[in-house]
Amino acid sequence: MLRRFIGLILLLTISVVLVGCGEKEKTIKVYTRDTTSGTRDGFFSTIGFSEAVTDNTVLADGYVEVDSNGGMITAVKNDEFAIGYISLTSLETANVKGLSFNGVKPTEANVLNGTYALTRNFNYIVGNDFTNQTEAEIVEAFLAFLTTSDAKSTIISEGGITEINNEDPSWNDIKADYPISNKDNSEITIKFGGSTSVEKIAKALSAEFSAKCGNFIFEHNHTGSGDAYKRTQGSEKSGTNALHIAFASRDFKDSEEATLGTSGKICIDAIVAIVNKINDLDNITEVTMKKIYDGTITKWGEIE
Amino acid sequence: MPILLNWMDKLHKNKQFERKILTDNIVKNILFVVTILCASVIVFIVLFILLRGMSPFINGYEINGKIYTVDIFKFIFGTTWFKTPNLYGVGFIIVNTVYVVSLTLILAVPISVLTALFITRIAPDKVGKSISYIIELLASIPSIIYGLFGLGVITTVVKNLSNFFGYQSAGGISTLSSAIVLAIMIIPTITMIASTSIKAVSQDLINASLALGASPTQTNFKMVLKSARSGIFSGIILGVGRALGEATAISMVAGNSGNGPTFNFFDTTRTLTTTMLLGLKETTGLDYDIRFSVGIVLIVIIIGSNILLNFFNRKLEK
Amino acid sequence: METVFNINNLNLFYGDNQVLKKMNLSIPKNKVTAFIGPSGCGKSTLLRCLNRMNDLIESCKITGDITYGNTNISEINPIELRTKVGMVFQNPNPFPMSIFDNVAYGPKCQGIKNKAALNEIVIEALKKSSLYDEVKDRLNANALGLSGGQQQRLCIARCIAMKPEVILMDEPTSALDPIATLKIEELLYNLKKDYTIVIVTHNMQQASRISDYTAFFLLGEIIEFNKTVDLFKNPQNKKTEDYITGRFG
Amino acid sequence: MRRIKDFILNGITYVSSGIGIFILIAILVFIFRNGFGSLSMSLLTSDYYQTTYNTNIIDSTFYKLGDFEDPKIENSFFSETWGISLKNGNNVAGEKIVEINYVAVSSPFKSMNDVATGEKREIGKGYALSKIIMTNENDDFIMALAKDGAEEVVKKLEQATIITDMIASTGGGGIRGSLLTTLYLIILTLTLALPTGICAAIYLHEFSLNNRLTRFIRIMIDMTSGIPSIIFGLAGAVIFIPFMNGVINSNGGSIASGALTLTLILLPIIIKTTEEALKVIPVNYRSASLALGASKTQTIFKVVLPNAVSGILTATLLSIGRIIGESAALIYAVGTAIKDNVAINEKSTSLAVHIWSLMSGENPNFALASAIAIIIMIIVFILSISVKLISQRLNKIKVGN
Repeated sequence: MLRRFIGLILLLTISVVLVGCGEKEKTIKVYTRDTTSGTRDGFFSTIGFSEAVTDNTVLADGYVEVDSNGGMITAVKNDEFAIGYISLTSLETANVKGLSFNGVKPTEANVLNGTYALTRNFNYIVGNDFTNQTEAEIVEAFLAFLTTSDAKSTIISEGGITEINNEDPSWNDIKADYPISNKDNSEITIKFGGSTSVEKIAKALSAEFSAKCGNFIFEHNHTGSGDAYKRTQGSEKSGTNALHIAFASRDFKDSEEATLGTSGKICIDAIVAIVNKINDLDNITEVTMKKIYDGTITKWGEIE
Repeated sequence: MPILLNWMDKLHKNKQFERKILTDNIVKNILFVVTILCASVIVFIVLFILLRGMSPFINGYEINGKIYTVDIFKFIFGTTWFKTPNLYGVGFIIVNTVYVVSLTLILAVPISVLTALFITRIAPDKVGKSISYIIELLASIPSIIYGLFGLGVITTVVKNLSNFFGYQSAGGISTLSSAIVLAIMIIPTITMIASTSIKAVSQDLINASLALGASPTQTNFKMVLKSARSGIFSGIILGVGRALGEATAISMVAGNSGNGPTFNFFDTTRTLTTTMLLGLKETTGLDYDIRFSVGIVLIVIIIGSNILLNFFNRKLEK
Repeated sequence: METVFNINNLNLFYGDNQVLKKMNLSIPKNKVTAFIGPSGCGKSTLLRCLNRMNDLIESCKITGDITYGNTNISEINPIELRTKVGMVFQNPNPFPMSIFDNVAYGPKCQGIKNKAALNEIVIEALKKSSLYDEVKDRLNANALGLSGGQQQRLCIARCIAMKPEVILMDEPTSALDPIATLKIEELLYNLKKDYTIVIVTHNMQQASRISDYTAFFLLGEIIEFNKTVDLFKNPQNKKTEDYITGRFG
Repeated sequence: MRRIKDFILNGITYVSSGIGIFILIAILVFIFRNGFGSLSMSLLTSDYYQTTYNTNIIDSTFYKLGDFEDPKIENSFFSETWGISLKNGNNVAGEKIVEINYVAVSSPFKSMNDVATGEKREIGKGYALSKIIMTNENDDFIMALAKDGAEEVVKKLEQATIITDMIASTGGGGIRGSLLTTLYLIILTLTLALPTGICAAIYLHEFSLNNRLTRFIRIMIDMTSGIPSIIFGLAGAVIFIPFMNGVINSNGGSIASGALTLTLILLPIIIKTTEEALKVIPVNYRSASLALGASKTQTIFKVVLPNAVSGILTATLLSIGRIIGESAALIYAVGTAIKDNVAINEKSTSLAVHIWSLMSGENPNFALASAIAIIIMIIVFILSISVKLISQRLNKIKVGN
């Protein structure tokens, strides 16, 4: 029995060596997030490869699917020949190399001035039909709060990309217009939800605004961008899943038309293509990126 | 008749004894019901997973405004896990799973059996005991820690190994890494059972072998292992079960290739369990329920392999 | 002769295996009756029938009847029967608890909770089984710390505490050394004025020393039953003679 | 020739056993090297999420700015205007933070206005600043963010005279919540699984007749123990989550649904271990008790169970080990959300799932994951040693009889 095992191991090893010897040039290992990921949606939509948003079969052979931003970072860190994509926020601590996109460096400034194109919007949508007057007023105040420098700076500090203009009021400036903020709202529960990508920003905003608006109770149940419209103004708006305020990490579709004044953009999120630290590639174009992901380009040597 | 008189004296106690018998019966029935409940757990589990897992093939799911069901034939024989909106295939995943588990066995079985032999027959008593204790400790380590170890250490080793062979792996995330992690996890299981069955080989047989002029080593390898083979095989059966069902550890090193099957050691793979865990957080509807269908496949494979291996084991015993 | 048990035409099967065959026997009251015979002849099985311990064996089937007093034992609640017909086993088997708790176990199970009453019962039982002097200072010590002979006397005390009418003993001395055996035999001698004792033994000397009546068993049948003196001096059956003279068995 | 062959064969058994030892050592070295630095008492007792305070200090007549003395702490930056010293650091999630490591005695930071409560609050040493919005004398807008680094924050502080809005946080990174969840899971699961499992074991060993039904029951229970935990997880998700949503008003997975799922996983283990313990109890204890006129129930409760205590304890310890190590089933049946305020009807993570969450979060945190792994390993090893000791005692009893 033992002899047979050893023989089998040897045989398998030899076969691998034979297969292995054929590779001369290093193949590009393509890493992607799973199909439920908003980052994946944003990435493939922007590089003009929207077929790949929910479909793995169009991707290059030998692609590797990871199911989190963290998984992507670990994977690319471990693989010298990898290419992947993460949210710009986590690039700095990730210890991987972020690539310029169409010659533009992935920085916040470049995102804001519109030159860095690999981005997606984070949007909000609120309910349009509240029976409880207090809730309606808090939601209204929250929308006003989103325009203040207070909220914007919080969004920025949580990794969202947005700009604070000099005209932006501070909450103290406009507080008087929203008398609800001076009442004790600690009995009121405001439900937040929607995209998981926006969850961190949403939580920071709700915590800050609760302090500024009578300590209302905030509940977060983030289940994905698809539920943002559905649970505020769509089919689930009056059920147990209903939300007061929801976020989406993509633009709303035509089928998700919100009532005027109840939705909008809160910030931009940049996606950055990443490679291993030792890779000497610095820049990648939209066209090359698509070719890499659809398998037209398979070797690192083929990238000009 | 004094005895009879004595009887009459104690007659009033009769009721107390009747009560005791009644209590016994009540207790027995309660325990019986509880036992039946425990035994029916598996029925409920299989039933519910079957119900939910069959749903993708029967009920329609709304995706982007249209209603879809999953083609069961394509599901079972598919070589692509997912193509939007409703194509799911586990055929290659089944092959991958079986392949990874076979590879695991090739790694784990020799090591486990030899370790068991060492513990029970070769090593001095104290050394044997301490090693068997170390093996027991290994068995108690949670799988998530094996996953962490796999991600931090084994992938690096495998990556270097593949570079050595001139093959480019995905940072060591591969079939081989998965097999190694699984092997580490099932070595304790097989070793513990194998050593019990080796211990059970009767000293008479061993003495007989020695008396025939075989060296202790020859006796160990030829006679002892042969006599204990049925026990060793049951250990292997248990190990296969554990390897097939392991999820978290392997999902950290498998890589989740989307199509296949893959037979190269250094390529990424996808097993039934990693498929069930992947992307679980955000998913709903069809994509969620299909995991139950994969669960059905996993149950069938586990029960099937168990029956098959036990059948072989019975043959081996003969 | 006053009798306690009357066994009529008793057959007992374990599965398809007949262990007791058409047995007829009367156990005299306040006497020591010994069952002797080679191993596997059904002595212990018959003994276990007397307090319905065989009920616990699944595959056991019994035909014929045993009466206790005037009642068929199958009509007596087994728990009740066992409070009247105590049993001492081959190996001393005290529970792993204190000496006191061992003796008080039976009365407690019958619902006696009064501490003083229990105390009285325990001391009386221990005295009757001539163990009291040896253990009176350590009633709360674990019973497993006693010597084998003491343990067996404790088991007898445990049995006596139930105030039974009959004590069944299944080779009570076979696991003990000669000195301990002697003590148990002395104890039996003292007990027989109050209790009916049925004892299974391998040891013919023991049977002749302590018993008033002896039954000789062979292959599931009772070959001979008589006063001990007569049976040993003057066996009626050839097989009995062969056995007691050591020619077989 | 034969001797050489024997030597080689013996040699490979040595090597094989060496592999087991090597793996254990490798795992230990790996997790200790990665996680030992993060290990501390405060890891166990503090929250995972920081407590955040929204504060400001607007009315400049109540405080004095300027000329605080620099304590000259290494690697940190001092604001003379506000009297605080800041340094760069990272929080649990691996994000950059700016941490206060010194506050002068009369610094305005000693009494900030808490926006939520309206009371005074000291933002002192150990607090992390995530954003500060300020204005200078000319009422110009100044914003300092943690991600710009401590030096930049101090530079901006120096220009400002009023802090209109500041978010500061303290604590964080602890595993108290997950530790508590694990404890809840253990207690809940054991209260459900132990009595049930022990009852079944008693029935099977003390009451059941050796008939077809009993054999069938045994086969079913054996099969249950062969089902992988991920399947239990799926079953928990379809059976217990909706059930619990109805019963205790939970929303999705909850500790309760997780405990029920774990109960199912543990039943075969408990039944088997308890039955082993019952088997060891000498039959003559039972016959002695019955012969003394005790009923079967009395025999079980007074003689059998007290003697099976060590076996039941073994079952308990094994179960605890299993609960602590379980991940796949809990990912489905409870969820992966790390929580500080643990409630039975809410999602939460056990220690093992906490590791999983950390590794699959936005920024994988190997150090914290390894630190938790160390804790799990220590608990599991203690349990395993206890089981060993108990089983040795059990064997002694067996030999004794």
